[in-house]
Amino acid sequence: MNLSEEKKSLHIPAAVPTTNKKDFESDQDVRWCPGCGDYSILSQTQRILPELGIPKEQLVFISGIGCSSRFPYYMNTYGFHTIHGRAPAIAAGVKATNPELSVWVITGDGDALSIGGNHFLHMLRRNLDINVLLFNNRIYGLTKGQYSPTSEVGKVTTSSPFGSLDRPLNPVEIALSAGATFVARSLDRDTKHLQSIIKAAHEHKGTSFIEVYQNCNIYNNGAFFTYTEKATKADNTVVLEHGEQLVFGAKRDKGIRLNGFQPEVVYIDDTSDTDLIVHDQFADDPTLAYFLSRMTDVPEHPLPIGIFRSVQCPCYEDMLTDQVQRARQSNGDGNLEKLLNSGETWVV
Amino acid sequence: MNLSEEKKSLHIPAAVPTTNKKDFESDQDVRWCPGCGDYSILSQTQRILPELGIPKEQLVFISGIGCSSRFPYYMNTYGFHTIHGRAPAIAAGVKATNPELSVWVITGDGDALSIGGNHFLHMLRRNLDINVLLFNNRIYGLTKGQYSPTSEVGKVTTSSPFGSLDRPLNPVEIALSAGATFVARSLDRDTKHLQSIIKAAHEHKGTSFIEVYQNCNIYNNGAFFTYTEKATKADNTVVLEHGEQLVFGAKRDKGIRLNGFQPEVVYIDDTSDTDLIVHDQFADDPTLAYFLSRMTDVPEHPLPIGIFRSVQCPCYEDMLTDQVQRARQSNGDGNLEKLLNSGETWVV
Amino acid sequence: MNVCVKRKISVSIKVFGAFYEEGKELMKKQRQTIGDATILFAGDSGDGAQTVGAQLTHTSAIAGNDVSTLPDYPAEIRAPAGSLAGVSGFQLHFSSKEIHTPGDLSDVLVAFNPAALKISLSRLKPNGILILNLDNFGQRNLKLAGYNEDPLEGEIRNKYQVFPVELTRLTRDALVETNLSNKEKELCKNFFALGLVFWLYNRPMDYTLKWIESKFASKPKFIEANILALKGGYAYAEATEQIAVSYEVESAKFSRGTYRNVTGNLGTALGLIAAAQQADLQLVYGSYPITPASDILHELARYKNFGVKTLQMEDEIAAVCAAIGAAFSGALAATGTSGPGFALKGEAIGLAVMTELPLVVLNIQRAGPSTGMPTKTEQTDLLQALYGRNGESPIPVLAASRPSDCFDTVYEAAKIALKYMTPVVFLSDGYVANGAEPWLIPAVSDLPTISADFATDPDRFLPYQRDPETGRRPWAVPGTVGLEHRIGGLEKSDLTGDISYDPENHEKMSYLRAQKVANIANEIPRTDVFGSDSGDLLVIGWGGTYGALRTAVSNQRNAGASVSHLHLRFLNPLPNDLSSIIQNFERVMIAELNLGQLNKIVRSEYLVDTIAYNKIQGQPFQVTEVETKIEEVLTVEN
Amino acid sequence: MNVCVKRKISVSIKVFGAFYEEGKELMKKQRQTIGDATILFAGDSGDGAQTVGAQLTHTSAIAGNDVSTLPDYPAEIRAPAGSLAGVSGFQLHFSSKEIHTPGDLSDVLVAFNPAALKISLSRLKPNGILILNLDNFGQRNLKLAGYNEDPLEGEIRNKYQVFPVELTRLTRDALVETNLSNKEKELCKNFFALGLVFWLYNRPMDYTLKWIESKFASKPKFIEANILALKGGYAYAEATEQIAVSYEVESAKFSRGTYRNVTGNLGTALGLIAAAQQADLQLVYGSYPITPASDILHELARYKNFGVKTLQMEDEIAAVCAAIGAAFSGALAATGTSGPGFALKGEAIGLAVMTELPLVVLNIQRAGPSTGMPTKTEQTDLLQALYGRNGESPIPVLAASRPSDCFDTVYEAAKIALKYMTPVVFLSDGYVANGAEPWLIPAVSDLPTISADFATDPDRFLPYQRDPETGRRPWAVPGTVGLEHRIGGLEKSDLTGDISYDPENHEKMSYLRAQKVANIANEIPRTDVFGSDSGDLLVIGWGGTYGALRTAVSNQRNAGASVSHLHLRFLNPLPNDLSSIIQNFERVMIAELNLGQLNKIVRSEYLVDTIAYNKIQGQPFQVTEVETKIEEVLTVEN
Ligand SMILES: Cc1ncc(C[n+]2csc(CCOP(=O)(O)OP(=O)(O)O)c2C)c(N)n1
Ligand SMILES: Cc1ncc(C[n+]2csc(CCOP(=O)(O)OP(=O)(O)O)c2C)c(N)n1
Ligand code: SF4
Ligand code: SF4
Ligand SMILES: [Mg+2]
Ligand SMILES: [Mg+2]
Repeated sequence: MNLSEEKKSLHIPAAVPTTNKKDFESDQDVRWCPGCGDYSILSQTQRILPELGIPKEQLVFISGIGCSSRFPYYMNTYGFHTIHGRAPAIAAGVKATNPELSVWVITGDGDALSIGGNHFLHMLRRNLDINVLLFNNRIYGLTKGQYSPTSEVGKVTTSSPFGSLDRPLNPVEIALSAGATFVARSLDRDTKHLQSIIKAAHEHKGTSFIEVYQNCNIYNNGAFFTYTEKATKADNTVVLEHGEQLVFGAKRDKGIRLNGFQPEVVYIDDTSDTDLIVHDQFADDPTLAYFLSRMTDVPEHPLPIGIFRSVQCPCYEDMLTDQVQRARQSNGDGNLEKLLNSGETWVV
Repeated sequence: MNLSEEKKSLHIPAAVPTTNKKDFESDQDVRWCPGCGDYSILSQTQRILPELGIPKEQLVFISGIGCSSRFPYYMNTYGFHTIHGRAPAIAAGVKATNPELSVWVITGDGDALSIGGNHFLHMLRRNLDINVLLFNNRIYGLTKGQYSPTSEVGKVTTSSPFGSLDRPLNPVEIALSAGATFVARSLDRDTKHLQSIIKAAHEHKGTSFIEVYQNCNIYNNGAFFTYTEKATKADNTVVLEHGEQLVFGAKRDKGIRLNGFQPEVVYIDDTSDTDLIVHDQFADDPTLAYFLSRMTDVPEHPLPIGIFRSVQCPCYEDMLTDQVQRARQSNGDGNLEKLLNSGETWVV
Repeated sequence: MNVCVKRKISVSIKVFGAFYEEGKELMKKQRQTIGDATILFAGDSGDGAQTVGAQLTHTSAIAGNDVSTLPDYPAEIRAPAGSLAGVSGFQLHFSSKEIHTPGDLSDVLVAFNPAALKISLSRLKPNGILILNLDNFGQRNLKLAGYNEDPLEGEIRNKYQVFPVELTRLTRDALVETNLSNKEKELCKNFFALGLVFWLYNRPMDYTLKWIESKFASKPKFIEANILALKGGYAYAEATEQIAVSYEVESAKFSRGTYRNVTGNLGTALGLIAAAQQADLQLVYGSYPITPASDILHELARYKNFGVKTLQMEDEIAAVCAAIGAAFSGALAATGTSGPGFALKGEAIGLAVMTELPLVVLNIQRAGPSTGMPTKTEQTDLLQALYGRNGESPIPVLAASRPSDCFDTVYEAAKIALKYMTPVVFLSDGYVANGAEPWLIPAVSDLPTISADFATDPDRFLPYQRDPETGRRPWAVPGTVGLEHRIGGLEKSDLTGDISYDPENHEKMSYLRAQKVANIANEIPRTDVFGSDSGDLLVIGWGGTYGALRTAVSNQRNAGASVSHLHLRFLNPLPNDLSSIIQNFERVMIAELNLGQLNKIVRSEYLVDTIAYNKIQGQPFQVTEVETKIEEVLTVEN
Repeated sequence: MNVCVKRKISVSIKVFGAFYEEGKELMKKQRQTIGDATILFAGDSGDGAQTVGAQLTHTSAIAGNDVSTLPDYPAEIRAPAGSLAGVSGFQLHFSSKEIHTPGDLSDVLVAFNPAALKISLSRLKPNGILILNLDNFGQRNLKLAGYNEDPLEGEIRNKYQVFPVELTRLTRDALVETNLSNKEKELCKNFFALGLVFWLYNRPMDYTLKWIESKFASKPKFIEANILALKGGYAYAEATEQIAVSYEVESAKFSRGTYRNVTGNLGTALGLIAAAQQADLQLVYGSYPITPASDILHELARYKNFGVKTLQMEDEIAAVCAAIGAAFSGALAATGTSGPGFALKGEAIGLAVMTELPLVVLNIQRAGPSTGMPTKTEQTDLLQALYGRNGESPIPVLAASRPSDCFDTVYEAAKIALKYMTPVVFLSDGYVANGAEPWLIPAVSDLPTISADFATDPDRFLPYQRDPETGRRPWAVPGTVGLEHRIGGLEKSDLTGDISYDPENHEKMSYLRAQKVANIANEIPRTDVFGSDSGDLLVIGWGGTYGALRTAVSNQRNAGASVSHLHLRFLNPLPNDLSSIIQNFERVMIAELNLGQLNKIVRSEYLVDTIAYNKIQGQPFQVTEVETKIEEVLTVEN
């Protein structure tokens, strides 16, 4: 009797069969530009999924429109390539209907923060247990390279030949302001980090938001190379780890200290005392997270990557289910005959 | 020769004729429920306008849909009662077309943060020189009392008989995250304060955002009484004044101190030393403003009213005008004949 | 000056009580039996016209009359007391025969203040009964209503039977022994007025007495007070010399069964719940409040014990998208709104067309364009429902014809959505939504079967393989083992559902989508023509004009005219037999509350030179105006 | 195996140069004069088919031919090299006569790889010239294209004149003396191919030589390289025995004047700028990128020195709203998008209808429904343009018929918007937008006058008082002393513009708004019928089908058929004379790239039993298929 037969005979429910990356690859040709950062994000997702142990029929990937939003076609799971900006609302409908599903929203900087900005805010405040990956390439890729809401001021593109005028939005900051319960940032080119963040997002109960810096090698090549490439990465990023001091640098010789409400970079050596900021991703108050989010694209400060915030808060769908159950308890299971005959009736 | 005749004869341009409140009142009957907080906000606006010295033909009030959005009808200025949630976008078109105009957006919590949330964000990040008054009554007034994006969790309304599930948005926090350059809060019932904030908003160059707590005595009566009524106001609000310590209380015996990233209320007496937070509305970094914004509806903390943030930053319409001028300088004034005949042409 | 009127009548409630209880003996006044009556209560929003209107409706319905109502709320914002903008009206028509409209003009107008008089007088029949609250006819109120002179001094007394009543004072007097404040006492004056009307139409008070008891259970002092006011009004009517005649409206002949009053919005909500229950599905309703659709959200939100999930979303786009997500996940999904909100949903409805998901979209029409007149009724969204999306995106469209028809129509819409895997538009309008009438409650066992046919078999599963009969694609919901697949808004390959830019495939899919909707015509029962199957004139209508058209045609037929009435529930596809029916008539008139939308479709479809009869005033048709039009058309014809 | 082909031709550029320079002497090959030619370049996105297509277009236009082009981009995302999804095509038709289409089938197909061959071969005429880059026909590429066997081994050689050319190697060889890397050299192979085609059609190289110089000014090494490749290709064609015949297409007879090539989107952008300049207004364009409309935004963004302000907004709703704000403030306001974005703008367009503000709304249609096939063309938004809003909200709709017509049509749309104070929809489509053809540049002094008539006089100013002739209301912009007033989406009182819920007023205003749009029919010049004014068949079209319909009808007339062609620019209102024209024909056929949208309107309007001729494949009509249809109809007819 082999193990699985034994299990059956003992009536132990069969564990979810172990899966591998291939199981999550659909039969569709992947159609991004060669070299696009989207490939890596897809791969990291497919690589980490087997570890999460979710049966693939329980997985739903929902996207809007954009290069990034092609993602669901490449996943051998349920998928919905919806319309521009609306994936969060569709995902809310999916999750509210069936809270058992593992729901993932795939979006771009234009999809989530331009046309979809409002749904993005409201998704976060509702805190359904959904995981959101925002592929931020700071450009509209699919429509051939116009500036996006995360593009830097002065960006010269087809639609802004004299430079764009709109100040960029910071996705992490916006997410925090909407009350997001899990907010993180990772990089297309840091495969291990990205995998670990995806995993943490999945494990978080509530809406988990991940901003992924993604290279669009066609329309915005190298936008993040300072943060992703070997030569510059260590000195220009700081990896947030809960309970750890904010230390960074190729030689890990720099740290971040609080100066009033301002961050200050200080050099450290083994002997120096450590009034460095200690990261607390579980802090109830988001002020620290805000403070860290502001260290984005400030030349003197390293870019934080990792989990800014991760707090527990009831999920919309759980409260909804709870209301349904309580209503059933107090009013009894819905009886259609009774309902139709409620109110003032008379017989003829 | 009286003074004004003298001015004329000296060819000094006649100053804007002084106006009074009546000049800004239109001939339309004001149609809010008796007792509605909207009346006061209208009055304070009409009272302070004469002080601002803007000729009334230069004034444009633009609103969406909601009780509050009826406002423009009552102003004897140019006015546009648009569609639900879209006033910010229409205002952007107005201001970009004619930067000379003094443009005011009037909106409600539903109008600005529900259907209009995205336009609200993008208006703020563009930083056109527009003044925005958000009448926050934490309810949908016009449609008869459903919960709004600023309603507290668990609110029982017609559309949420078992209590609402969505966590509220904090308008001040959202505005800060969108990069708003002027962010303030005032109260319908604090007439002087409201007037002073409206004036400051006008004087600020860039998008000025004011959240006004407004009582809807029909559907959400008393939502803000703790902050507006004599008995409780002093102990439950702290008035932000630039350069001043955060001191409050009927006896002005309480202050706010920083504890890590958390606010802490401390009792003070004349002799105690003062490590209280000093308000800096001009701080470049918004962390302090965020920190203050978080003191909203926290039972132990007073509610900040006043100006959270006020920083200088180029306005969209100025940069646009500048691009137009520079284009004219470098390419010459547009010549239609030349334009049509540009590119490769041939003669038959 | 009419002395009889201004003479102060001082009566104590004790006396009234005695009058009432011994009423049968004392009744010496004339009593007249009539076929039907129309009553209009009008006053400030605070006057309680809606409340007593509803009481009279229920009472009449329970007394066996057919009833039809028309509430008329003031424009959105609560206007100052006494102003024209603040007038709220409630019109009720009850009858001993089957009726279809709340009546054109009313027999009785109860005007609580001058503004109400000003607004509503034109809706009172010549020589009708006009009851006024004299206490409100002071200078201030007259001015607010725009009267320069006291209207009671003028022509009015020649044209109507005017009964000015000191409603406020009399109510206070009737309540003198309660320990309510004066203000509180005055709140009860609507029940005093109701008492008057009850006497006038010889209505039993039991229903209202019970209602008052349960309504004010938590404020017992108001139970007593309102009962005193009601009985006081009744007794006053009996006592005063002003009112000489009372009327009797006998029971109507109804089909046997249990009845209740239902508004269109309530019927719509119940129909959705019933469909979900019968199909054994969750009902998920995504919505964003908007007049006059909000009440459906409010109603549905109450039924969590039926597993109904209402999602109040951030806007109409999110609302329809949440519903699409729910449809994808296996719920009976619906979204509801009114015209401007429907305009916003167009793009997403297109997604539901492309992904072929079942979805019911409610559009409770109001007067447009743009914000228009939100509280007024209109039928101007038919073409929007048909064409308000990019690309060729065919959608079935059904319209409810009256409050009691909403249940069946929305139930049918849901059935079609599930059977054909398609979004379906359900049209109602402000008039139907807020109007009320008796509804014969169906037995659950009599409801048509609805089923949700989920795909479960992974063997040769193809997401876009169609059922040969209906043209539906399979409904394979997330969570089903082995059916993992991807859908989206890009054109799909036939069978596989993979993205396809192939020209022939696109053409094929376009026709398949069109054919699927066309197939629904097979669902439509034989079209019912009221009147003869052929003749001089066929009046075609749809939606909320049913009552006025049916009554007008019926009246005209009784008067000998060769006219019939056909009312469409299905606007897309049109019934298969419509073409042949039309051919049997000399002329076809299409009557709509718009500038001729169905008219365009019928002309294009059947190449028939129709007469377009349109009204676009934010108001329903009146029976008399329809009759006049029919006469006019038939005269020209002959 | 064809030995002649696989024989390696080794030539050095020196030799080529000699050949070329002494070309005139050496030209011994046959030369044939033909009327027109159609060339299709197809390859991977990176192969530069679009670039050389454009070069051949300009060269032919300057040489005096009439030209028409059809670029065909791959679906949105850049697919892997060599894949079917990544194929990009550019088709050019040039002629010695006036032409209207880029040609159905091509005389020459240049296929840069097997995928391009697979996708495009069906568009090559029987016995047409097929030039292949043999170097790309390795196993890997064949497999990517889905060929199991080498297609060159099969039937193909019997059906076409196949010229496999080692384009890559020959280009490398031609560039051997440059110091480019191999990869860089290969980039020039499209110019080698162009050289081949230049020789084939005896085209002058001057234009392209100049273009290369200016284009690569900053990368001089590519100037030399591309010139060498171009001349190399030319010389190779001359030298090789493969190609025996070259062709001559003589100049076409054009109206006198200055010409340039214009795409539809460029013409649209220029038309808007011209209208604003002539009206002495700022042009404010609110937009959100979307295929195929984005290029208009890109183009307009370049003209800040004309005071053009482009506002890239956060979505389509914000884009139209910004434009409405601009219109309110006195700019010539426009907003542009494609179908799905247009669906989102419906509610706001309704606001512009109610507030009667001048606004041009561009909808560059693409294949739907939903996201559909974004890069493909279609005419499926006509009904959406007419009816995609709540309420009765009439709007004029104009459609451009070809790239060179966009300028005039959008100019007229702007003129109407300003003259009538109304939003106007301008329809174009992917085919018109991306296609290019010669455009006779108008003299600015010949442009119709446009004026912005601002109200300035406070005396008796009423915001909704209408001009008796046009029905327009005054345009009173903020900043004007004494004209302070309020507008909005609620129904307006006639004259004053105050909010009004009055039933009669609403009806009046509804008719006034409808009448204003109907009045625009007075602007429409006499409708031009191509062919006879009466006959057996009238083909009616609109928008981008102009060329195919005109050519087909012209061909059929030449063949003796009694058929005429009428092409509508105005879809709403329709021209006054359309009714009488239609009556002069036995049959009317309405040809559209949809399932019959104009057809519905014409049937409803004129009660004529039209023939609907529809194609919905994301592709334009082909002349031959239209001809076949005409023949079929006329046969049935007789
Ligand atoms: C309603 C609508 N408007 C516009 C578009 C065109 N559009 C498609 S994707 C996109 C932006 C894509 O940018 P982003 O979200 O950053 O995705 P990326 O392509 O960069 O991954 C736009 C404007 C559309 N498809 N639908
Ligand atoms: C497109 C659209 N959707 C919905 C509505 C209905 N509606 C009008 S105002 C409003 C919300 C009003 O709330 P808020 O903005 O807070 O204003 P308040 O009335 O409280 O001042 C809603 C849902 C509408 N007019 N248009
Ligand atoms: S355009 Fe940019 S984002 Fe889109 S697939 Fe190509 S590289 Fe990636
Ligand atoms: S409903 Fe509320 S917000 Fe609206 S007017 Fe009345 S009191 Fe004011
Ligand atoms: Mg992007
Ligand atoms: Mg509100």
